[in-house]
Parts: sequence; C-alpha cells; structure tokens
Amino acid sequence: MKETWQIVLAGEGGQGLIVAGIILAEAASIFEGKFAIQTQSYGIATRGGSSSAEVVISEKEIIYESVEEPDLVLALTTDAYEQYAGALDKNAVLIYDAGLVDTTKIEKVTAKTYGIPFTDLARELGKVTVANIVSLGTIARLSDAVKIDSMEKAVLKRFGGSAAELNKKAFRLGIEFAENDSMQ
Amino acid sequence: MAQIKVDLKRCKSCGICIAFCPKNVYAVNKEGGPVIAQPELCSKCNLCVMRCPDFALELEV
Amino acid sequence: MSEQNASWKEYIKESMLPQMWCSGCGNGIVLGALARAMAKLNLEKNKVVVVTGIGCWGKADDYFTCSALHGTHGRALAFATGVKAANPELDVIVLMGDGDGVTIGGNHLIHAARRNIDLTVVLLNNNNYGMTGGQASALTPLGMVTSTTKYGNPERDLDICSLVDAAGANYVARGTVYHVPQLDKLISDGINKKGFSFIEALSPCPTHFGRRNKLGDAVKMVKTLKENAVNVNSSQAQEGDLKEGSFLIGKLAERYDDDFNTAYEKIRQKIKTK
Amino acid sequence: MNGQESSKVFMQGNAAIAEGAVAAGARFYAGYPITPSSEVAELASQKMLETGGVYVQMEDELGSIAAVIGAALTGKKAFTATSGPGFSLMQENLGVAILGEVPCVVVNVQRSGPSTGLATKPAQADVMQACWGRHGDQLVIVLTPASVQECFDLTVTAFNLSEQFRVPVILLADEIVGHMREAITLPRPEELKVVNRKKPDCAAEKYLPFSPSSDGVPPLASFGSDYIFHITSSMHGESGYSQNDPANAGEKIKRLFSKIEDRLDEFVLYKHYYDLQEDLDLLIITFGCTTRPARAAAMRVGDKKIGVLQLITMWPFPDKIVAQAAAKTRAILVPELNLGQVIREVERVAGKQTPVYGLHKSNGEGFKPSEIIARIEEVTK
Repeated sequence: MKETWQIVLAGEGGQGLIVAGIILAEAASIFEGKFAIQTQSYGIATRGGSSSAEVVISEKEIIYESVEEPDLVLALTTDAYEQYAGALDKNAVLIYDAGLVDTTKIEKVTAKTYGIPFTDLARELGKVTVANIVSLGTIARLSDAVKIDSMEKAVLKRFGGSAAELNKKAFRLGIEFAENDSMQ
Repeated sequence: MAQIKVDLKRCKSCGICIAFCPKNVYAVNKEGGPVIAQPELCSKCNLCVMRCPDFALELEV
Repeated sequence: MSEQNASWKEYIKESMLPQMWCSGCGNGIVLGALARAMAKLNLEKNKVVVVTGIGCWGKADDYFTCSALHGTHGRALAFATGVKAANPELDVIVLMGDGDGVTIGGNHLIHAARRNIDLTVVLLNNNNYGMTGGQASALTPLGMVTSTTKYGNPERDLDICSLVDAAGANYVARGTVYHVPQLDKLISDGINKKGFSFIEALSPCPTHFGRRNKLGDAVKMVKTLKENAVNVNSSQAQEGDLKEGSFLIGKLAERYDDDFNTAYEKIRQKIKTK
Repeated sequence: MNGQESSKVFMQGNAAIAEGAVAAGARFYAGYPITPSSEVAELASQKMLETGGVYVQMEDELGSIAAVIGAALTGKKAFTATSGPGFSLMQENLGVAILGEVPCVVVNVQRSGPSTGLATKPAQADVMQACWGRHGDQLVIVLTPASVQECFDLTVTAFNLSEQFRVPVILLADEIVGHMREAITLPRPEELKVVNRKKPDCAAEKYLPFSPSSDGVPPLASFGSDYIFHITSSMHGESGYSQNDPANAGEKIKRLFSKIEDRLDEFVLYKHYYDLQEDLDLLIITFGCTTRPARAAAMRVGDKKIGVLQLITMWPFPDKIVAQAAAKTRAILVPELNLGQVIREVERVAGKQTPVYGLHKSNGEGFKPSEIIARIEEVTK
C-alpha cells in the first residue's frame, strides 16, 4: 500500500472534475481519517477550457499541497491525455475516457493504462454529467488511495436524496468496468 | 401683536426674510439685514422664520 | 406653528450656530425643513442617524442633535445602507449634494433606489460643487458657467427625480427653498414612507453658481425658483404645459413595494419554515 | 456537528473564512463578488440568513466597505471579502474605518495582477497595498493564512483584534490558500475565544466616542443605543466633531499607531518549523502560500540546517521576531509571489550582517518545492 497518492483529474470545465476531486479527498480525510488536500486549476469560463483537480492523499501530514509526480491520472480529454500520458512512469496509473480521448498521437505510454468510456456509460445511464462519478468508481477500484466503501459514502454524502440512486449506479458501473478492463 | 426676535449674531443679511414677507413687515438695516418696521402688519404666517437659512428669526405669539 | 418652533430646536444643535454656510445659501433653509419634519414626526433622537457625504451640504450633520456618520465623497448612501440593513429600527436620513449624490455617487443612488432600502434622501441641488469653488456637477445645466466650464457647460444635466423613479424608489419628490411649507411636508412624508424616499431640494448657491451666471443675489435666485416652479397638481402641470426652465414640484412618484429589510426577512421566514 | 465535540470537516479555505467569521460573531456581510474570493460571499449570503445576520450584495467595492462600516457602527460585527481590483477600490473607505476607529474585517484573497491580470491565478503582490494602501498616516493589522485551518482560525483572530483595537483588520489570503480544500477541526463554541468591543458605561450625555481608555482604545457605542454620537471621516476631536487644531491632529494620528504598536508583542503571530535556539545555515521566511512548498523544500535538503519561519501577523511587521531569528542564521531566503515586497521589510530588520536573498515569481503560478530547493542550493553554496 502506498503511503502517499498524488492524483490528477484532468479534462475541461463542466466535466465535474473538481467535484470528483472533492469527493475523493473527502473520502480519504473524513471517512478514512487520512490526510488529504484538494487543489484545482481552472480558467475563466465555467464550461469549456482546461480544468483539473489535484488530490494528494497520505497517511501522514501533507506538507506541500500540489501534485509533483502523479501516481494516478484521470484524463477526460485528448489534451489532458497528451499532457500526461508520455510523462508517467511504469508504476503510475493512467485512466482515460475511451469514448472521448484520441490516443494516437502519443506513441509510447509506460504507465498502466485503462481506457473506459465514462461519458458514454453516463449517457446510457441517462445523465452525461455523472461521468465523473463513474470515473470515481474506476479510481476506487484501481488504486488503494481510498477504500471503495469510503468513496461510495463520500459520493452519497454529496449526492443524497433523489440523485442518490443514479450516482450509486454510476459509481458501481465504474467499478465494474475497471474490473473487466483490468482482467483483459 | 406678533413679537419677532432677530438674532443678529446669526443673521448673515441675505435679505430673504425681507423680500418674501407677504405683509412687508421688514425694512432693511444698513448691513442688508432685517429691521422690524411694521410689526402690526404681521399675519404670523411664520414663513420668514422657515425661510431664514440662519435660524436668526423667532416668532413669539 | 409656535408649538413646532419649540420642538424643532430639539433636533438642531444650537451651540453650533451660526452655521458655516455663505449668506443666502439655501442649505440652512433645508436644514430647518428637515428639523421641522423630524419634530412633526416626533422622531426619537437616539434612533435617528444622519448620514452625509462631502460638500457644503455634507457638513449638515454637524447641526443635528442625533447620531451622525459623515463619510466620503459620494458614498453616503452606501454607508447608510449598512446602517439601515444592520438595524432596521433606525431612521436613517441621508444628506447629499448634487456633486456628492448624483455625480460621484450616482451609482449608489440608482442601486439604493432599486434595492428600495428604507432610507430618506434629502438631495440638495445647487447646480454645482459649492464647497470646492463652484465646479460643474452632473446637475449643472447645459451652457452654464462654472469654474470648470468657464465658457459654458458642454454637458447636459440630468433629471435626477426621473432617474430615481425609474430605478424603483417608493417615494420621489421635488421641492424648493421658496416653497418651504411644502418642502417640510415632502420631507416628513418621505421619512414616514417605508422604502427608498428621495426628495430633491432646489437651493441657490449665490456665491458661485449665481455670481458666475449673473443670476443675481440670493433673493433673486429664490425668486427665480418661485417663478419657475410648477406644482405637480396644478392644471398647468396636468396639461403638460411647461415653459423652458420651469420644473415640477411636489410628490412625483409613489410606490408600495417591499423595502429591502422587509423583502429580506420574508426570505428568512421562507427558509425557516422549510 | 453535534455541538458536543469539536468536529472535523472537509472544506475550502474560502469557506473556512466564512465559517470563521460566523463563529467570531459576524452578523453582517456586504460585498461584491470577485474571483477568487466569491465563495466567501456565496457562503456568507447563506450563513447570514441562517444566523439572523444580514447579507447585502452591493453595487461595487466602494459601497461594500462603506456598508460594512455603517453596519459595524450599529454594533454588528461586519466583514467583506474581495480580491486585488476590489481591494483597490476599498482603500479610501478603509481610511474612514481607520480614522473613525470602526472595527471590521476585510478579506483579500489575492490574485495575479496588475489590473485584471490573471484573474484566476495566485499572487502575493498586494502585501504593500494591504499595509500601506491608504493615503495619509495610518496603521492596520494584516494577518496571512497558509492553510484551511488557519483560514478559519485567523478569521476569528481578525475579528478579535479588530474589536479589541477598534481598527480594520485585513485577512490577506491568496488564491492557493483560498481555493485549497482539506479537513479542518472546527472548535466547539466554548473553546473559541471571542472578543467583543468595549462599550461605554458613562452617562449618555458624557460619552465621547474618541476619548481613549488607559489602553489607548476608546469604548464604542452603537447607533440606536442611548448614546448619541458622531463619526466623521474628517480629523476630529474626542467628541467626534471635526477639528482643525494641529495639536489634536498630531495626537490623534499618534494614538492610531500607539494603540496597536504598544501591544504588538501580545498578538504577534508566527510559526517556526525549527528549534529557535538552533544556529541555522539558512532561514526561510514565508507567509501564506509560500509556507508549504518552503517547508517541503527545507525537509528535502538533507545536508544543511534550514529553518522555516512563517509570518502570520504581517503588519505591523514583526520586527522583533524577525531580528531574533536573523541573529541565529547565516543567511535568509524570502520566497514570495511578487517581485519583492516582504523582502524589503526583512532586509530592514535583519541588518547588514545577515545576507537576505529573495526568490520572486510573478507569473500566476505558485512555488514548487523544487524551485525553492534550487534557490537554497544557490544561496548556501
């Protein structure tokens, strides 16, 4: 088990990356008692334009708040994929949206890579905006940064009430696809 | 008869009381301020008191 | 009348008299009108806050016996908004000149009217910046001479009452220092009215505006106000038969919309009952 | 929260500022939203309704600070939050609060400038403006948070100092700290030290709003109470009425300084991430968002004794603390997200015998530990 996880959720404004980052960090800090910090980078527009959330999760106090060498990257746009894919080492995990990302430009990727069509899956669930929650399921399954159980609690804390069922479904779907994908 | 008191320490001799008195109660002193020339004509309308910017007039009834 | 004379003195700090303004300046007349309005309404002195900005009229707070906040140029309404929003029990009376309230502070005026915050503004319009030497303001008419428009003002002035009406004030009125019994009433009605109340008081500045434009002395300037004023209820006003240079006086607009604090409390009640 | 225990919550720096304000007793907010401080306004708009307070969204920042001052004089604890462009607009009326001795809190979540600049990016270039931004001789208190916990804690402190000294207190945060999220501990109400302004106890007609008590701070009544009083932006005497007498003006301005400076030792806040008795190879002096990367850098450089001193009370500048620390190090490094503001103060205090090096960045990005390490290597060669 890694002591510290440095995670980047990258894509564009409107994809819910910052919310996903908050859920991830909250799962770690509130539901597991770890240390976690979430930071973000965003442009001037709420939708469109690059957007990313960074989450550092650790067993011990986090001194520097930002990601220096990512252990896990979620890329929801081609731009985000191209920014990180080539630079990650073989121990890192790269997860991208297989329905949105064009991977052809980056020839050599050494990280453990998983392509899952988060946005298409979300669309099938009836709401494209839950793609971020699908991806959280995948992240929970493919890393030990947080336990699946804590992440689910954090998802439901944020999206309770009428939205709970859909988000739970989205989360579970992300886990399921991660399992299938890792078995391939 | 109305008693009009003029506080000359406050009066700045603008002449408004004199000019707009409907009954010509006032005459002009040498500074341009009011002199109560015909108090018997005063109708106690109080307009001079109200229009005095300097709180220099008082009407005692 | 005599009873009133006795009680307006409660609101004027006589130890500060004579007041500081020039001979024939109308400020003192409006000051008296306001004090009589306060007396008529029997306002509790410790519940009144007079808020002023900068300018000749901005010094008016010195002469009242109630609490006062003398702020910065153009911002009196913003200070007053904080006072009233934080303590709705207070009667907050805002005194601004045309330079202060309309020119530098015009944006606050629009938004205070739109917000309909329960303040009473007595805006003294003497058509120029009196205190600093008679420069042009947003209420200096086109072509008039001031110390910054020596060859005539290239800009038009503003019908400030129409603007405040358009912005949604609950009460808008105009008076003059000649029509002083009416001015008393307009001010006391304004204080009494919940929501944003705005009274424009036309007043001579013989020292600067009058002298530069050869408008005569204070008496002549007050006469001009008398001659050009048309009561809003007169047949002349009803028929819209206004000569150039004349203007309407009286209550120009009235609404019954919720003031800011009432609207805010309604929202608070809504979330409480949820 | 169950009200019994202090609780751990995950929140943003800006949210912690709003929460801190409410915990300190703030019941009035007037503001104009601006990135990257808007979350403070958003949360305040909700919290004020819920706690019996009032939120007014003003037409601009000139009006925001004016409304805050007006509200503060009715006895409410009042605050506003902004960023560089809005902070510039507040300067004139901050002067009213200083001269009129009106307690209030102004939060500036700094962003990259000048002007509209990089509106969503961090900077620390408003330090000089926070300390010196008004015209005229004046003194304010400036506090700088470096973590979400400090955002909460120092907002409470800001209100406390403001109430104690009848002075506006500026919480000078930055985009990094304001937007960062982490878990913090919210104290139970009874654990929290809350200071309220001193009120007059004399007869109403005897009250002079600017007559100082022995601590140099005059008691402050509220509009609407039995006390009737004047507050003016003009120079004034103890009665609150304007006064032109030079002797009075000189005394008043001096008191505005001395009421705070005389007690600086009691409230100067800082953190040291080293043993103060130790002799250092290098002391890194940080504030706000430079603290964390500097600490990370200091930990990673193994072969040198490096200390990190985090300034929290930024103004009045903590001369004594910095001078003491400067005496026990071979050199000082001041990293800051500007081209050199705090370093000038450090140089002034450190004296000629201790070299002071800067590390300055003004491109809208925060420091990475690696950049600070590279500078450490350079200056300790």
